[in-house]
Amino acid sequence: MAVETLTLGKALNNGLRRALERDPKVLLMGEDIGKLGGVFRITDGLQKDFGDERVIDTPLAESGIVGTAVGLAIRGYRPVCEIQFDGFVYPAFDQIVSQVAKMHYRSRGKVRLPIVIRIPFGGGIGAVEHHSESPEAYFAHTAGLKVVACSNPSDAYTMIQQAIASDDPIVFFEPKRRYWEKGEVDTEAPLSAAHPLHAARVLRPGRDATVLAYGPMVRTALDAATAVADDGRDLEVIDLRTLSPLDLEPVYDSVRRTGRCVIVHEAPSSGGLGAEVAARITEKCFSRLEAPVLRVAGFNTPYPAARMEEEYLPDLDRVLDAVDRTYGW
Amino acid sequence: MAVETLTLGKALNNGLRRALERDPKVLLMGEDIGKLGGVFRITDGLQKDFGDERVIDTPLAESGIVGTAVGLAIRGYRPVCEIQFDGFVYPAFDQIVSQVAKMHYRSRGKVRLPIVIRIPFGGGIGAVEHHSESPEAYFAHTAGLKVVACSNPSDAYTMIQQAIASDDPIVFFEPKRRYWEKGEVDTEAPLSAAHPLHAARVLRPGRDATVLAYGPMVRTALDAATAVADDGRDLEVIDLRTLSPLDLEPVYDSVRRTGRCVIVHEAPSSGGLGAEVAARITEKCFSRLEAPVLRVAGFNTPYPAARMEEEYLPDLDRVLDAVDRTYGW
Amino acid sequence: MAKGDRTKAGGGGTAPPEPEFVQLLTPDGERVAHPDYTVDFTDEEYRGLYRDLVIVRKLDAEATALQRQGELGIWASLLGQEAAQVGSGRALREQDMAFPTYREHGVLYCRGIDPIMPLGLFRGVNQGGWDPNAFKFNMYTIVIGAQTLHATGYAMGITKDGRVGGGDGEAVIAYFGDGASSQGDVNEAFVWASVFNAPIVFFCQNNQYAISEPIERQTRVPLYQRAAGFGFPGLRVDGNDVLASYAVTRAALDAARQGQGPSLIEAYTYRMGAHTTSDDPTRYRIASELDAWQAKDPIKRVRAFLDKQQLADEAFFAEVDAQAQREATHLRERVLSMPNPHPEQLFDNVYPHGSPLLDAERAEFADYLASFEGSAN
Amino acid sequence: MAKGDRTKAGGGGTAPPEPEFVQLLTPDGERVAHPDYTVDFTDEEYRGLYRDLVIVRKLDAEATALQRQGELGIWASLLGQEAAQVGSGRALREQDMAFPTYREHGVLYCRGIDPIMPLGLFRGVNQGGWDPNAFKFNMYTIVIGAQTLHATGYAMGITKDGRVGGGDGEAVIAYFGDGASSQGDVNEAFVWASVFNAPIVFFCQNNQYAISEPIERQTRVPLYQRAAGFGFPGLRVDGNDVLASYAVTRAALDAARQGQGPSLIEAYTYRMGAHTTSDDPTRYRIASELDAWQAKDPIKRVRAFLDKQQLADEAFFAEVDAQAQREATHLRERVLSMPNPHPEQLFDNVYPHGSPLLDAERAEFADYLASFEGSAN
Ligand SMILES: Cc1ncc(C[n+]2csc(CCOP(=O)(O)OP(=O)(O)O)c2C)c(N)n1
Ligand SMILES: Cc1ncc(C[n+]2csc(CCOP(=O)(O)OP(=O)(O)O)c2C)c(N)n1
Ligand SMILES: [Mg+2]
Ligand SMILES: [Mg+2]
Repeated sequence: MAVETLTLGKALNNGLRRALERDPKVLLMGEDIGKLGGVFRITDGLQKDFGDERVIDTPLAESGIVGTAVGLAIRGYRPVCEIQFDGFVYPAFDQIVSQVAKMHYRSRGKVRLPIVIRIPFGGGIGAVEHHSESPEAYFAHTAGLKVVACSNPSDAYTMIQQAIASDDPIVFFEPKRRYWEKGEVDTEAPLSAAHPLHAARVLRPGRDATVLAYGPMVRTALDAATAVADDGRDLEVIDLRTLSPLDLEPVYDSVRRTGRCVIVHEAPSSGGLGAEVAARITEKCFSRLEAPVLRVAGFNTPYPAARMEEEYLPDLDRVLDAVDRTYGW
Repeated sequence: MAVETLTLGKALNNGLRRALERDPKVLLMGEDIGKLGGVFRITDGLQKDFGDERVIDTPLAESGIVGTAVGLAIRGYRPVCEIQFDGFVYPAFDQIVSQVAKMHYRSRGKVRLPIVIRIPFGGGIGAVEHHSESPEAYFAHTAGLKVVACSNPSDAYTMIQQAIASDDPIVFFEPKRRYWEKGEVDTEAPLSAAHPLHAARVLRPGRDATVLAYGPMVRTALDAATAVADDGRDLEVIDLRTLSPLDLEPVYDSVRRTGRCVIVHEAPSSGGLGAEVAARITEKCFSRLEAPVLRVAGFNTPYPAARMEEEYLPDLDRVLDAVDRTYGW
Repeated sequence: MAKGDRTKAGGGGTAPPEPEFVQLLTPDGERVAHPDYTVDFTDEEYRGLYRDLVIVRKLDAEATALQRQGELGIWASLLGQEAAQVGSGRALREQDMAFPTYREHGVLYCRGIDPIMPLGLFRGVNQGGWDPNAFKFNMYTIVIGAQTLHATGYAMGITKDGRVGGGDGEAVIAYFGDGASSQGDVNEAFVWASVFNAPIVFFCQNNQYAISEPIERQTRVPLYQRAAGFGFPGLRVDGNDVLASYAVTRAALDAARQGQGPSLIEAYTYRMGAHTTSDDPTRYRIASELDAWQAKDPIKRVRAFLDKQQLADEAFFAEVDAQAQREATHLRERVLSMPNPHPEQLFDNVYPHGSPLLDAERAEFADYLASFEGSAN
Repeated sequence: MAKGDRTKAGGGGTAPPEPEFVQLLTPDGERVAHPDYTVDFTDEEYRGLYRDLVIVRKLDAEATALQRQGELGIWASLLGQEAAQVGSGRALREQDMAFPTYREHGVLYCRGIDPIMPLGLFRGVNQGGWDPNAFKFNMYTIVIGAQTLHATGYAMGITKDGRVGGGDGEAVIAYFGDGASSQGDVNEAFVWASVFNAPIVFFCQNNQYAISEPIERQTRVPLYQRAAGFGFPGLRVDGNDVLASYAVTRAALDAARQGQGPSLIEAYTYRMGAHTTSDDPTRYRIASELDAWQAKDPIKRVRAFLDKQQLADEAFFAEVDAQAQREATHLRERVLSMPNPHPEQLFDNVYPHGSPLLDAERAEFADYLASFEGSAN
């Protein structure tokens, strides 16, 4: 065991370093990831150590980044693309949805595209427009992609390595406002022993109600559980981790016990991931539900100006309010 | 009353013609919409009659089509963009999601973009890849856009005119495999008297279970209702028509009566519109539900080769199977 | 306040003059010289090119017929573009990689690939589904322009692998159409190829149309000129001249493999038929235009050349026709016997590592299908 | 088999020579002649340009200071680019329309717009939110390149409105950066502008960097050359020379308004500061580079020119500084007093025609907020 205390950002940096060390076919590509180390410094020092043939500052065009990654993958490379901010993934949407997602299917398994598309996502950092989006539902609705979100340094470190090692094309969401939060990371635990990439995880067992979250909202959900623990309400908190495919067995187990469920995300509720999770839970746990699965989410507006984001974003109070409401049904 | 029997395609053509006549600011833009009249002939004859300054064959690039439409709208025009096939809207995704959807919001109401983006969607025509997609959930999840789907000639005729007359930016889905189906259209009924654009419609009242559909699946749902009527099962069929914002009051009314609900669409189930509709119904009608809302949808695979599409697409049997299952809960 | 005199900026708006192109064989079958390009084929090789041209046209006609008979869902004919495809296709060296659109049946044939390979896509029994690396020929790409970025990325990989420099280096050819030149992706591919000095040849078949839209809807200057502004050379070739198409492509590929970076070739040609079998070109173009291009037919001129040079006799031409007919018949038979996929196959190969949700969906579907067995339904 | 000789295709890979540009005022403040461009300003106008330059730099510095003090969320400084912005901004005629990025504070100022206007965006109290048509100045656009298509569409609308031709015609200027030149959207804008002969000037401020990436990551030839391949003229101007920037922009806009179609101006300049206040340029560029550009400072040379030509005295310079200080202070005061939005405003203006779902959401939210009233929470 070599347990270090790392920020989530640094954990990702270490994970990327490990991946670059492990496999010479791994490449990092993106805007400003070289000397600058990325606007969030997630690739800090990597170009210096692995060279600009492996850590590549690309021209400024996201479709180009992902489109050339497809070609590099066909050639046998394992590109890891950084999208600078969530709101800038859309120019690459066509390449992701029509090419990255479909290539394995249309080639009847003959072409694998082990591409990881890293996207810092979500709000809470006081940014200007287009820098606080939560586009995960678009990708989770796209068959052929896998989608994951990490929520803490330890997961960040292992999940990024697992994603790069996987032959599935993966959209990898990073909770940007948690980049600076610290946690313990065992940097020597073998990857093979890690919690599987596409598996949810119960972070806090509880008896009374189930709270589901992923990415930045996991901390919020845990805080909510702590806040009500003293009042004698015992919340179970599950980090979904894999958004596509969903891993809901642990969720069903939980909801069958608690009968109450709240799902939290920053993306607008309509058509968000919470809808899918709620629909599935309702189908599988219908007779056990004491109340409908409630969603705490961003409102159905564009992401607002920074000085309104505190109200826009789900917080501890809104989570607790929803939990309360599941009791009043 | 001037009731004509028209195909859905011709009804759209007439509707577009009316819109061009009514307002000189209306422009049609797209690939091959001029002399060819569009690959589905929806714009047949319109360039001839309104000139190539109003019915514009554009260069081959969807981002360019939508992006220049934004500028034309700022200048005071009302562009109607044709995307040739569903699978080719993705290059325009950034312009749609980051510009078209957000401009009114970020300008605090000072910029209106009365843009209609027409998309022939769905499968069932034996096409090659990228020509049978159902991307509506991507747009319905995008705050700032409105999304509608027509299902029959009469609606097609009025809804396209309502959409063009509206100052909201609207993604307008056309069920391509129904283009050739005929129905009665009252071409002289005043638009102001028409069913509102953003309102669902009960197409067939029934007592036993509620079936929801939109676009191409409406016919399938109606066929299912007819098929079981003889067996004494009385299905209520509702055409959602507006996918964002959803108009679910008539649905809640229905489900509160029937206690059973099935929603049908071609798009993959995961993160599809059915998830949102199911989640909302469950929240509003929880105590009245005899069974969870069930979804009949495309499978969570890329759209398959044509010779498997019959199995991929929801059909009458799969709808009835789901209705049956709501009885067995 | 002030006056600005302006001679360099502004201007434009005037129609471009009919541009020059590289030509080595006139429509009448005259061999002409070009200062920069030549070919030096053996008699056998000249006859081989003729054979290629005739066969790819014949196979194409067969596919069109199969579509008309309902055996294919759609077909994108190469009629008129045989020389551009055979010329460029034969110019590829074995180690080179091609990224086609949906129309490069002639290139595919010249790569030595069985022409049945792409027909599953057009019949609707699969979506292509071959291994690009096994054939050094990527799957057909339908989304306009997308493959040019893939090709560029692949070419960047060649450089990373140290496989440029010297005559045995590798190079890539990316096919696209005149319409595609307007897509953002194609222009981004130009940026990347230039910045990374990628060993790639962008081969644009300007067949004058993007479905119904004439080239004037995409550009007001010749397309090959696009390259210079991205920092690499471009040239125009007579795309109906198989010799010139060969010569310029070979030279460009060799330059690329030797580390000289990307280039753009605009093959000036004409789509003699419909865009696809779903299209009706009579709605948007006049017969006389077609007639004018008939006179520049890519096969006729090679036959005239072989005749004049006495490189082939009637027996040869008859033998080629017979071979083409045989291959077409063979193709037809195999198309007709292509098995339909089993419905459950629709769940195959969504993910390399699978998905438990999808496995469950497949199992449910199998149960559902089984529930009909024995029933009249 | 055959040999292909190749002189035109291929090549490339060599670094471009330092390109020529249009210059009318040297870094030392010498007025130089150019065969195609000149300006003919009154003394008052020359002083006016100096005043603009000083004020926009001062306001910019004030905004940077405001950000450092936590009063703005972020700031994108124009430091170093004053001449390109004031020159092009003053070249606009009243009827012209500008589409900026997020950095065109100087252009905005020259349009006569109150510099407070964009500060709500940077403070985070709104997202811009002005009426582009009222100010003939579009909202700032952050998504790189997107506005070039909007500008082109707007310019197409000018043509449709019959507002080209003659001196009172309208024209559009679209601003973008060197990095943006790689985006598909920008190249598609070039295609559209060319095909529709739109009255637009593409004004690229090549400030040598896209955040940390030097221009070599975007192109290996000068950016102005991009235009020719799309069928319209391009030229490079000394972007640190306000006179030349004015002259070439005025000429290009006038050509556009008269129906001569689009053109591209590359203003060769330098971002003297950080990309934004969030950036740390010491990670990716060396001090000596900055020093070299300091010598080409856009303001110093105008001051030297005014001095040499005795167009202004110390009193004038002091008065300008005082005005700049006053405007900066005034700006600061108003930034500090910008009201925060009410939380419920986040539901405003999602749709012109509203949405019942959103109304319900807003009402629920209001109830929710009300539920805290009086509570300690
Ligand atoms: C992104 C995208 N938009 C639209 C289409 C529909 N489409 C298919 S082929 C075609 C025209 C292509 O023209 P060109 O690039 O000249 O190639 P050609 O077919 O003439 O060989 C169009 C518009 C598509 N396949 N992809
Ligand atoms: C589509 C998109 N991708 C990435 C970004 C992040 N970003 C903001 S500014 C910038 C660099 C822009 O460089 P350039 O075009 O040269 O303009 P400059 O900032 O130098 O004025 C980047 C990458 C963005 N805003 N939009
Ligand atoms: Mg073409
Ligand atoms: Mg720049």
